[in-house]
Amino acid sequence: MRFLLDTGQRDFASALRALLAAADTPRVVRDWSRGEHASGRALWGRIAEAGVFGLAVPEEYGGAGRRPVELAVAFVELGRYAVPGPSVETVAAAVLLGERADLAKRFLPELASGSAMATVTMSFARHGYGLALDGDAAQVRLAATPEGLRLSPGAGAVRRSLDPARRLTPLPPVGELVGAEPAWAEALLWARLATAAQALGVGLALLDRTVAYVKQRTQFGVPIGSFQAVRHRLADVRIALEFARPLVFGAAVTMSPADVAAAKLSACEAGYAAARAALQLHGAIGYTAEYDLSLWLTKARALRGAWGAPEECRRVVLGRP
Amino acid sequence: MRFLLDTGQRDFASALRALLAAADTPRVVRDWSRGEHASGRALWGRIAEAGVFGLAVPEEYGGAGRRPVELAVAFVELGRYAVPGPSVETVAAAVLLGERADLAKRFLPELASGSAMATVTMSFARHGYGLALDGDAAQVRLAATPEGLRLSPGAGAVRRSLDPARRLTPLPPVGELVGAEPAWAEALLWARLATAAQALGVGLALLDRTVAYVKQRTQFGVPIGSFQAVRHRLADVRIALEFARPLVFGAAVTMSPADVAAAKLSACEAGYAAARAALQLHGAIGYTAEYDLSLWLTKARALRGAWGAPEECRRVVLGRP
Amino acid sequence: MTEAVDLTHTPADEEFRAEARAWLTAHVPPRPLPSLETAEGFAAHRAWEAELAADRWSVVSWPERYGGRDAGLVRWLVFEEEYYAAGAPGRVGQNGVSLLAPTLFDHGTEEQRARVLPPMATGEVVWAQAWSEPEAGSDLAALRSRAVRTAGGWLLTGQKTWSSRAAFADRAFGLFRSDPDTPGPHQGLTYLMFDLRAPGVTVRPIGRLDGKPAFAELFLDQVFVPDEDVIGEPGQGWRIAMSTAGNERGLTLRSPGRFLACADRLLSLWQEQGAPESAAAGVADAVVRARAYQLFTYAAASRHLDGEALGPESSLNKVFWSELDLALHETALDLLGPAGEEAGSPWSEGYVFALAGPVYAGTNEIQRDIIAERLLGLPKGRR
Amino acid sequence: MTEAVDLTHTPADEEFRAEARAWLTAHVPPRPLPSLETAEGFAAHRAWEAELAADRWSVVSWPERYGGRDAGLVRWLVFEEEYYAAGAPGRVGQNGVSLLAPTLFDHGTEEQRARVLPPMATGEVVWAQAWSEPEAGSDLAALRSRAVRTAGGWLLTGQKTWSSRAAFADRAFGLFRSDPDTPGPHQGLTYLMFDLRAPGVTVRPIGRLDGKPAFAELFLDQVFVPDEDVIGEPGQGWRIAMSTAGNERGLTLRSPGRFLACADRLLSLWQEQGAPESAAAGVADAVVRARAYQLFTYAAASRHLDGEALGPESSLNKVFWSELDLALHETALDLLGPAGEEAGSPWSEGYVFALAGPVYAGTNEIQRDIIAERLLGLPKGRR
Repeated sequence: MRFLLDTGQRDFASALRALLAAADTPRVVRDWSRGEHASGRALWGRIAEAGVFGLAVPEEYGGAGRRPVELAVAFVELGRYAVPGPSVETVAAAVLLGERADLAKRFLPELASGSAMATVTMSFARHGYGLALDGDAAQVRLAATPEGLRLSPGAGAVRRSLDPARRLTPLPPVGELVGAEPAWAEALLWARLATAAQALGVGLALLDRTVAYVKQRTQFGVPIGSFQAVRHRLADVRIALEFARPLVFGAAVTMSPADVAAAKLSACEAGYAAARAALQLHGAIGYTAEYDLSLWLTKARALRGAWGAPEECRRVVLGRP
Repeated sequence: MRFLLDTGQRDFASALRALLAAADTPRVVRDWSRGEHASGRALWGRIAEAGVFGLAVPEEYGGAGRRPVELAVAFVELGRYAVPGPSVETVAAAVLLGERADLAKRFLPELASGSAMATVTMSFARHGYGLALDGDAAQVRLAATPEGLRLSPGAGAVRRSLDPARRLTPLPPVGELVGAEPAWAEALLWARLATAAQALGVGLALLDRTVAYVKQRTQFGVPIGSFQAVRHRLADVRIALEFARPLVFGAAVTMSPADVAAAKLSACEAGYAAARAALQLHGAIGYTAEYDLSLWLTKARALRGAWGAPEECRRVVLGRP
Repeated sequence: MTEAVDLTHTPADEEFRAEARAWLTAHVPPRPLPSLETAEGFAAHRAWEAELAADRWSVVSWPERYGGRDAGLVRWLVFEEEYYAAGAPGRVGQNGVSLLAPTLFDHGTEEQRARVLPPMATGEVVWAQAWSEPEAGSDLAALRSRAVRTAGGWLLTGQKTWSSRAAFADRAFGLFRSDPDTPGPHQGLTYLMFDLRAPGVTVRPIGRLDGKPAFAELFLDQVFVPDEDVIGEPGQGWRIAMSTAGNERGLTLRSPGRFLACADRLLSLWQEQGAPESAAAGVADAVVRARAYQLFTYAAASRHLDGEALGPESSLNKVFWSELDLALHETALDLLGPAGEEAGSPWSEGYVFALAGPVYAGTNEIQRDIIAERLLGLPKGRR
Repeated sequence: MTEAVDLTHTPADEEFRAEARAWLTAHVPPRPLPSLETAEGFAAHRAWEAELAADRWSVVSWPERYGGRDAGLVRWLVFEEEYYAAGAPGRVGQNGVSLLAPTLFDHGTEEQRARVLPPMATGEVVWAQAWSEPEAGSDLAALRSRAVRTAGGWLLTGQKTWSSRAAFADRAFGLFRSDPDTPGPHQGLTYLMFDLRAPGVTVRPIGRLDGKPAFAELFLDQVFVPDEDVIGEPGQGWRIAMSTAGNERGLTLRSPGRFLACADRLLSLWQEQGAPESAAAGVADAVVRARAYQLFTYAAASRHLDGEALGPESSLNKVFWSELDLALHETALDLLGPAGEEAGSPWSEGYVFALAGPVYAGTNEIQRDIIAERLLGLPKGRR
């Protein structure tokens, strides 16, 4: 038993953090939200170069083998910097495509290298995940259905999300059928883990920004961070995040459905609690789109429902169908 | 529309409050908890004299007619002073017995006058209310079952409740069958309303005591009531109680099952929130049996489950079977 | 007048309800209007106000001479229940009707009322509020924008922010520091109305979370305001505004009808989704809280009709409705699962709106401080 | 030693687990012992400690020479998981083992350890803590009980309260003001051990909510304590106690095994009740939180094994486990419906015990203040 990241994993996180801190991600997010993908694709390439999209891809296809712990490490950082794009979906697609050698050979190298993004819908799971994230930007569009795995030739019109950077697209039920029994449960597990890690990163960023804000914002002649109601609310957010973190990394170690569902539930709850506190303590400025906080606030809400709403995760934890 | 107590109702509340404030109810509660019923019976007589136990009894049997609003007024005060004894159950019994003229004539006058206490179990309702409160003290013991209404000749051994003043007794399944189709649903409604009002009174007392305590208790050189965490927690308790109150009186006006269930749910939640805050803000002294606060603390918990646990009340609100 | 507790309405009030319901059934647009936080939607909502006003339904509680029906508080509550149950549009004139109009009734002149209220009732003039400044959010005493005396009026200079509706509205009202030399920060403030299209006014719309310009920054540079647009005595603005703030947080900012209708829609959504037991608690609690809010308001209205002044209870009210509104919408979004994140639905629009509730009209933290001090009598503390 | 993340245990640790499980299966009493807050139950629990100690299971993490097995933190966690999963009795020696022993390991003399620890391990001597005083609850710096120098030792005078276990225990430890003239309230305190049956000690048991004497008031009148029972330097008690308080709130006060076992029992109760969907959320959340607490502790233990000092994280820990414990029991009581109020069941006993969690060992309010100041770096504020 040694439940700590090793040096390599910590270095990986630091390198990714340095890369993202230098990338002015708020600008990239705003471009992406308008459907201008150039800066997002450039950032995507650099993230791929750091090895992120190879973490669910076997070595023979240009990946690093399936490495859920490193994946969790990476997605915490993607969440922390609000990186836009179908990153979770690209991971899920890599898992789906990796099940068949012909598909793996055809698609995985370009996903691992970052030269292609993928998105995916699933109509297996209880609620169904029927809208593809960023279908207008992804080159690979997969629909996993009971009839099989379909390669969609294009995406429908973009629908807006509460998070402007999440562009939701339906995939029309046409296109090449490339597999009979998609590994949707395995892919869902990876999507859920990546989303949990991302939500944790989003929550950490929201807490950091809010702590910084309440130290400098004064009302009634003192920093609002000296009010006990503010201090205690942020302490509770810190507690929620600190106890979601080991669930996320524990789930990455075991990859058991119950652990992954617990991680998704807790990280999204903690991330959302961070968002609610962040908005309340920033006041009106936190409610504005032009202030960067909004990029994380809206994502915290959207991630709650993505790849496993709270009730669905609780069902898995309790081992129910 | 005039949703305010009238002068008579307000005067009734004040008179009852004066009576109870003078009665040293904590001592009575402690006697009662030990099974020493003399002081409790004396208090019961004075409460009956004030008219409380006639509020579910028709005039021809010595009551004031069925008056749910006045009943709610009275039970708020019984809760506020932690009055022990099967008061809710005596009301429920009066409703059950009132359905048949022979039983009404036989029992209601002594219940209204306070010369007898009643207790009751019901095995109709979903969960079942299988233990009679204070069966060792009550002279009238009713069991409403699908087979009919049974008069129990005695009660089983007392089982302790988390609230020492609530002495729970099984009623053996023997005794005179006095009716075929007990009005258990109607009786449950009255029991639930009375319990809701009682829980509201318990919550109000807990808030009052805690506000007084935090004003005088100092730590770190200041009254703890000046800490914002303390102030806000008590503000939230006040909000919960203030919004439970109109539900209780509204339910008394309409007597609709959904309104009564909503009142029970909210009053018990508010009462319990008051108890949790009271214990936390008193610290260790609040956790001791010898400090009077404990008499209300434990009752707030016990009333949550009595005559309609939260989930059962929610089902009624949603109109589910 | 009988004194007995009574939750039923008089036959006359029920007749009023029936009349309102019939009118709404005939007039409420079959599809939701476009969001009132867009230019197109603003125009559509303004037209709706005119339609309401044409049959005297826009300001039922006002005197008839200003376009109302002299309806008392109870009828106002009845109207609001019917209005939201009918799924009628949001009210673009809310700032003026809920905040400015009560101030004019209490502190304005008859000339001001006759001039300002009728076009407010018809939506011809839509009002923005201009309370906050960059350094004065919860702490209104820190206001710095100035009103300087000039011939026949005042010149306003400074910056206001979070001015709701100001992106598309016509006029605004707010507090300005007219005497910088007074001892306390609450003194020397004057309550003024001004034109958003007057020379010297620059309006910079601000997008809320979903990008819609729900409010604006106002830059004021020597904006002339004639004396006739001062409300009450110059220098007395704080006291006057506090009575408005009381109204804002009080009975008439968020009517129970709104939340009852929302709870009904939540119940329907839950049933459409197959009534999952796992969500039953959230739905039941929302239904119960909406009912509690209705009955609390009925009780407050009854006390008001009995001549009691309504005081710091408005702080209880504010915290309760803002948390209820959020809970209603969060429960709905969770029920929708992955589809909950889609923008533009009534639930996600309502959610974005509800998110602001605990912040504006006095943050809920400030309200809890008020409850602790004024209702519980706890020591003031350094917050 | 490999560095990789690993949640499995080594074969040797698994062997240790198997040995513990086998022993517990053979020895755990088939029925719960009477409550340890009664004279009868206290004696039964003391006998159980002797039984554990006979096979060296009472203090597995201690050095062998004091009765332990030199088990590291990981094996301690493993043992605790097995201990609570087996439904074994509560630990009457907890105060001594979790609070006093770590202090003796860090600050005691070898003579003290050799004298005090072995009878602590066997339950022959059960310890009470004596921290609080009537005017010093959360604010330990306000302590007033005095230790006055005398030949060969000290004379203790004053009053202690909320002394847990003291109704039936043998000895106690606490802080006494030995130098009233020091400038700061944290100075001049001395850490002492004393006999609860010494002349001058009066023990007044205090009943907790259910009336059981879970703690006591101690009245001390010139109670003689020999020099050998002073821990560390006289006057340095505050610093020494803070390191104990760190332990109290840290890893070893509430082991994850306890909450994992409790969550398992809750799951079983829920299933016995027909697995009602309406309670599913509460049960699932409790299960998830128990798992989170386990993994959080594993991570902290790993950092500790890596040589990192554990600091104010213990405040995160304290708030989390105390709220989890309460949530577990409240969920169970609600599941039981009207039967939930019956006293004496493991659930209602556990509930009464859990109620104290957010209060003792530093109230959760104090812990949140510590988190805000030391982990978030927020300004100190006037609380």
